[in-house]
Amino acid sequence: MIHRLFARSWTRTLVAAFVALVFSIAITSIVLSISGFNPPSTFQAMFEFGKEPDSIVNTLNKAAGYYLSALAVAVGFRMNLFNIGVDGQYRLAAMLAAAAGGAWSLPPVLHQLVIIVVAVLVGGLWAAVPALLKVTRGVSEVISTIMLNFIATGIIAYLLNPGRLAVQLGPNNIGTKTISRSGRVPGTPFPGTDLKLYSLLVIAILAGVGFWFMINRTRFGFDLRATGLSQSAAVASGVDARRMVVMAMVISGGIAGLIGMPQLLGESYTYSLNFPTGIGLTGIGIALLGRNGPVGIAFASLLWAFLDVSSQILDFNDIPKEIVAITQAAVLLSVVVVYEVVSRVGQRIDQRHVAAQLGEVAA
Amino acid sequence: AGCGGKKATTGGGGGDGKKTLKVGLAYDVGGRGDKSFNDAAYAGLQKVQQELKLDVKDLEAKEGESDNDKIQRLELLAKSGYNPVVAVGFVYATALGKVAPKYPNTKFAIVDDNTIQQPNVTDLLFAEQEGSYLVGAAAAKKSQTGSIGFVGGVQTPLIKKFEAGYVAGAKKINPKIKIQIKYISQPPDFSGFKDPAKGKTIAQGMYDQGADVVYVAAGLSGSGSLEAAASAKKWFIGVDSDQWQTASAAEKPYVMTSMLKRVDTAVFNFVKSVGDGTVQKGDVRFSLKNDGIDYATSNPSALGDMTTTLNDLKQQIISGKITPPEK
Amino acid sequence: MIEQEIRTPAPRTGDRERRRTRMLAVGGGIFIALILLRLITGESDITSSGTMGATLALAVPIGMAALGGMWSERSGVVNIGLEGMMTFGTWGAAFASYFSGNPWLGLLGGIVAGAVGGLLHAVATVTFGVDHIVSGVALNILAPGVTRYLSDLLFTDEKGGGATQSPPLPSFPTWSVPGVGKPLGSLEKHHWILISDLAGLVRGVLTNLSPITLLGILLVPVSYYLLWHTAFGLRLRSCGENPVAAESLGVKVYRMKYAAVVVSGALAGIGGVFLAMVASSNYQEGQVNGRGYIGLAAMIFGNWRPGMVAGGAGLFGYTDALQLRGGAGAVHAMLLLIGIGLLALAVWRGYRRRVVAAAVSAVVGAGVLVWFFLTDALPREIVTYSPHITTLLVLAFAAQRLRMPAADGMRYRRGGGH
Amino acid sequence: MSTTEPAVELHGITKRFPGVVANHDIDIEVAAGTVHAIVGENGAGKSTLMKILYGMQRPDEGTIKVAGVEVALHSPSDAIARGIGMVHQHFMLADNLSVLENVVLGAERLHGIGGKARRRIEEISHQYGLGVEPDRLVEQLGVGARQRVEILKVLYRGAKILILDEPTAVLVPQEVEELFGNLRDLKREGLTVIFISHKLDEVLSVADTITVIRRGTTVDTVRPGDVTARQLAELMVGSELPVPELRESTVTDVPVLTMDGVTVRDATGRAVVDDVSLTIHEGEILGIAGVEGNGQAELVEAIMGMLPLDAGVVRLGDTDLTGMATRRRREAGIGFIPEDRHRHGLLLESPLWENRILGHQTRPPNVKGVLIDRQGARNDTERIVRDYDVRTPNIDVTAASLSGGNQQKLIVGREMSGDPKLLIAAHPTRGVDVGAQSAIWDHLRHARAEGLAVLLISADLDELIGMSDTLRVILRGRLVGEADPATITPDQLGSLMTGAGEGSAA
Ligand SMILES: Nc1ncnc2c1ncn2[C@@H]1O[C@H](COP(=O)(O)OP(=O)(O)OP(=O)(O)O)[C@@H](O)[C@H]1O
Ligand SMILES: Nc1ncnc2c1ncn2[C@@H]1O[C@H](COP(=O)(O)OP(=O)(O)OP(=O)(O)O)[C@@H](O)[C@H]1O
Ligand SMILES: [Mg+2]
Ligand SMILES: [Mg+2]
Repeated sequence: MIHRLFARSWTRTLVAAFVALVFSIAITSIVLSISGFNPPSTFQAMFEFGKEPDSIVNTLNKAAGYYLSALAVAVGFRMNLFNIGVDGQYRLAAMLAAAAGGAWSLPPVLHQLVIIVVAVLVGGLWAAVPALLKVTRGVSEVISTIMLNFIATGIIAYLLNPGRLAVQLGPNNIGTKTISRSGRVPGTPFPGTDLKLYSLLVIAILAGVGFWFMINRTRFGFDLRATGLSQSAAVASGVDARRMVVMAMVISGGIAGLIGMPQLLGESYTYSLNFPTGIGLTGIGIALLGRNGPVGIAFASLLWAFLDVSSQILDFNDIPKEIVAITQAAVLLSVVVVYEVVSRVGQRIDQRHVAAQLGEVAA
Repeated sequence: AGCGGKKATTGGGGGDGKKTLKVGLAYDVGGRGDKSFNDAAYAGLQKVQQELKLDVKDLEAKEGESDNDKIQRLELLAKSGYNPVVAVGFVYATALGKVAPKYPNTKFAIVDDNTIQQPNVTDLLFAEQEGSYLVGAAAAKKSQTGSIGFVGGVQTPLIKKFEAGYVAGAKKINPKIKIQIKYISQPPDFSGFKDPAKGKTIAQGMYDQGADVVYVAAGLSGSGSLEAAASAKKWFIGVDSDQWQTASAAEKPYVMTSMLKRVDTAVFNFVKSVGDGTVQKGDVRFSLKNDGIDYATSNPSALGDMTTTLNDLKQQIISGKITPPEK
Repeated sequence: MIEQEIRTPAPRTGDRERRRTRMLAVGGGIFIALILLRLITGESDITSSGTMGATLALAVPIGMAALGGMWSERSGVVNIGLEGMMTFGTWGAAFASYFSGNPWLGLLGGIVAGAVGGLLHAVATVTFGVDHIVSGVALNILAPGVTRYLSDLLFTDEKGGGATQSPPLPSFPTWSVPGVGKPLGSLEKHHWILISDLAGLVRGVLTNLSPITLLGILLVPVSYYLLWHTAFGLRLRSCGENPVAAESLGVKVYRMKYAAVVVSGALAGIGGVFLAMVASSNYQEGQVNGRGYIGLAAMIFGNWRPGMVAGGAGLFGYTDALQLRGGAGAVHAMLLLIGIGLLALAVWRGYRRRVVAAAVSAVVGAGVLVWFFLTDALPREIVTYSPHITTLLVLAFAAQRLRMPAADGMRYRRGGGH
Repeated sequence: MSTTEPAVELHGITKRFPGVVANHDIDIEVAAGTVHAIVGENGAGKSTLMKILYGMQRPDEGTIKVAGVEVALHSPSDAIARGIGMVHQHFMLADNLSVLENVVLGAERLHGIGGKARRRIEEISHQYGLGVEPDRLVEQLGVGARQRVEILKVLYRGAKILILDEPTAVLVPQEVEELFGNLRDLKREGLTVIFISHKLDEVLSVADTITVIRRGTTVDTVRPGDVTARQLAELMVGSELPVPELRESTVTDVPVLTMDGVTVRDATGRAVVDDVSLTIHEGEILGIAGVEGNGQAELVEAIMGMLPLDAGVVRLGDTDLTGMATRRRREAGIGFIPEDRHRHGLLLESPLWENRILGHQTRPPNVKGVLIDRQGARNDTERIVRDYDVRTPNIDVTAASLSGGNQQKLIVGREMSGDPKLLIAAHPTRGVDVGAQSAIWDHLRHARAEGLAVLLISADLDELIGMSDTLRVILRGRLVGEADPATITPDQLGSLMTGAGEGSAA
């Protein structure tokens, strides 16, 4: 019975996620009570606020960016490549795509397409730098992507200057030329609020499906997973490790390029000093929380976004909203701990099951 | 566009409005404690609380957040009956543009921006270049080495305005003066406003290379620069609020002056005007003319007889004879 | 942590003597190159005592993180959570020193707070077998949350404090080696070749030292001694090389890993103390600002060995000092050095018959030189990140002879060997 | 310690692993000052038992007495404290540490980690003729030297009871002789040796007493004089042993694999494969004999395209493989049974049917175009499981849950399904039980009859001699000799392998 329940990896994930959630709520409650706040009413306030239409829209919109970011990270993780550079990749991509979209006026559809393609290309190319450094010079991608995040900031700052790619947007704000109406993607209305859902949420969904399909159904995905599961076995099976590193990084960077698109085409229409930052780093945590799978990441990014959004009410109630960061870290850590335990138990059950079926228990 | 508030005590008559006034304020990244304009805004809010005896609520921003987060924050305040609501920083422009029309009875103010054209939005703008011009002149006058410095926190248009005014003021006094200019970080990396270690290193470098006065427009990083000044026994010029007041006893002698950007005054006056019913929509400019911008004279021994020159320049700016550049 | 898939047969490890002379030679060579550069370009800040002092100040926190990373990884635990541990360190230093009024208790507080971060990492990775990177990332999320939460509770009501910062903290006394400052200072002013440069170096390193700087410097040889010349160190390193073998010889692998990771956290904590109390005068949210990650880079750069790790931190600190102090001019001057260096590398590679590598170096080197001669200064925006660019370039062009501990990042279960 | 007490007594030891009872009610008495051999086939539970005695694993049931005193061993330290030392089946050495460091690790209290320890090591090394240099890095040592370091480690701790778990598996006969010399010395010094092996002639020559373990339990304890190797083997297996042999020759003169002047260098420029030329024909099995670490692994990787050639040409039939990627080579018709199935042959955490795809990611029935053909792969996995007798409940279990022998059969089945022209079989029956062993030999013979060319690498000299049409000897990367499998004995081959008689020996 139990082995049947544990046979499927998603049941294991589910059990792990549930236990972890309970655990992190417990931790959060303890911290709250120690500091003199009432946990149930705090959670209730967050929940009440979180289920208002405004918050739902904001949560979904935010989750789209988180989701893409985590997917980008997960592509690398699936083959033990650690792309910390998603942050720089998406910012550079969004900036150049915004500049291109603002500079060129094109007919609708083509305009949007061009912007997105530019973003994907820039993200991919910027990610190719650490990939090439790794395969030709053996530079650890952990270091190179950290450094390239900083360097990307420098490049963006250089280009984002009036006279280069930027225009003055207000007395104190600069940004790329605003993308004209033909390049925008109007938001989708949501009942009960003026906030609009980014229509490009669909990109995130497509990317998720594409990711799933690529990983599970294509030869390339098989090679990628094989490399992640056992580098040595993959190489012996004919996988070209260098090529895989480059491909995976470029794909990861390409997806990273998409991160800014829902926001850019659906809301801000310009890359200004006010463009959201840091999504690439959040994506690492979310990818890990979602166990690098498209479905897990979806739940993880929704949870993360929900916590982010609903934490606003805490500030309003004079509770430090950083309690949410504690919850997030606790979820992340406990999910992995619990999953570790669950899968070890699962593996043991599997082995016992195999032995039992073969009648070899008395070895 | 429903007003949606549950306990919306929006507006009300002008006369007895005072009693129902609850003041909301949303900070820019950095929030309370940045020793810069968020703190100044907070000071204004405290004054509101003490002198006008009003309820206040201040909410913090998160680094890297999106416009939707800001929209929600402003709405949260407006919806819960806070009126007026002050948004600190131009980063709120887009968000305010969406929220203000939904709450026509709520008075909003935004600091450092004037792109939102709404009847219920007041733009609190500052002529930082004017004050910077004056402290630039002061620096050039004070300098014996003919070399001074400018440390910016993050290279944004706002901070470049400080730089431009400072440079122009210094050149006015001494056209051949050497000015070292350095920013700590580049946008969108705003860590330059809170990296005292780097603020210190940069200022030290400037002093080492001959500068004897350094103007630091770098938020919290300035505290590091001030330390460098004190240990090099050279001059330091603060920004936004009077940094002589907050400096430690050992550092006070080296704070020559500060360029004052009275966000506190602006916030206080705005709230007061809402209470009085005299609120003004559109641009409210704070400059030398209306004491919204000034330079500090809390260290008179450092300024010495310089004040005459400075006051003279100040008059020329007020009268329009001199127009310090913005970039 | 990530298996090296590009097959390069293991390098032969030279003996200690050779390594030491090589390090000295490289150090000396770089110093002479810098002097030449100063002469050619006239940028006197290149070897000034101020630059050297700033280098030290910038390198110490990075170096502490890097040293911490080295301790942890030598025991086989990858520590990407250094950033978070440093953050704990800054806060711990502020908390303890502010409420006690004693800077030394601040040091203790930072060490303890960092060590607690390390302990968390150890519990997750060693006891629960969580992937090291996951745990590190979680710590990096946790730390800013916890510190801000605590600051909100503890610092907001204090004068000058708030959710994002502590009130001003008591400071450490600073020391100078007596009788060094003045004479060297005057020597330095003459800009005499070598003499003034050496004077700058020595004066920068010996004057206005905070005890934390001294402690940081001291911890490099101490780490070396502990890890390479004591039984404890041998046991610790054996856990990073082959924990199964270590266990089979009665080494308490879990205990050693715990010790290493906690020490790692404590070291990162010292880096935090330095940031909060020496480099500035209060705790500040976001003060660590990526230094933990850069420390990690310095550690890899330093090949997991203390001398080289310190060198990596020093290189980063130096370029950062140069760009912060000298700005565009001094960094522009560095282009000359980089260009010439690359050309030299090209010649050497050509001599070793590695044609492609030689060509790449030559082309890049020539490009850099052209850039140098065609411009007067570099864009400010780019100059800000010259330490990062330098790190990347050095890693890309220096020969790759890095060797991480063999079992680094491996999940190890007690009794897991077969 | 009275000499009449047995050095070690194990009573009723039972140890269960999930799904497996590794030891079941084991009873053994080891007399002091003797060499006591424990034999049993792969997976019989020998190593588990020894790990229990060494404190690395806790028994579920049973008692352990050392020198007549009942003990509870919680960790190796406890065992070490009681004078027990163990040389493990797989080397327990840290490559990046020096010999000295490896030896003193955990026993620093004895003589520190410096000069005193070095002198002590040199002393022991001299006393037992081990020839160990304390300051070398372990990674620079060959297998024989590593083995001696392992023994030195145990002696350094002053162990009175020595456990050697399959110490001879990686040694050539001459090295085995040396080792036995060492063991006799040890015995003379009053030490007790527990010696595990399944090379029965060795056991008979060195042991005073032999205990046979089968399927986790003790079946008999005998004296070497009372049994023959054959009887011992049948005790061990419970049935007759398979014999590796080929019948009539099927060798044709159609060359399949041709290597010409192949040289591979490591980063330091040393030639690890040095000017190797050989040809394998259709229907021919060419065996490569050599002490481990003499370039066999690199030779294989060179053929597979996993290592770049420094010089030379590799051809498959008329196709020039030089410079071709591994995948293309596999597609051209090379099958590969790797030496280390866990590292190079399987995705342990993946189900069997995904393991079927590994190495054949570009060929039907596993793929359609760029997509994975799950159904095709599954069906073909079912076929392999059936044809190759892979014992598994279904094809959705992970490869890790199969026993080693079954994992190996899956690999053999998979590599045969690609219709290879050339099969590289590196230690195809290492760590595999007798049933699986004979099945794998059968498959090789069968494929050979159908024209397959095989490159066979093995440390098991009987297998090598019995299964090869042609034998070549590799030493320090060079092919140094050729032998006729029909006439050569393992001893002669062994001396060729150590370079004792360079040149051809007929
Ligand atoms: N740690 C473990 N967890 C689960 N099963 C194990 C473990 N160690 C050994 N086994 C199983 O216990 C059985 C006995 O293994 P053991 O290693 O003792 O055999 P052995 O006699 O030493 O074989 P060999 O000759 O291959 O060394 C095998 O079936 C093996 O799969
Ligand atoms: N540490 C371990 N944890 C879990 N399972 C193990 C462990 N060690 C061995 N096993 C199990 O033992 C089996 C094979 O392991 P191993 O490589 O040791 O071969 P073996 O036990 O000697 O078997 P064989 O002799 O048949 O190859 C696998 O099924 C594996 O699941
Ligand atoms: Mg085994
Ligand atoms: Mg065994």
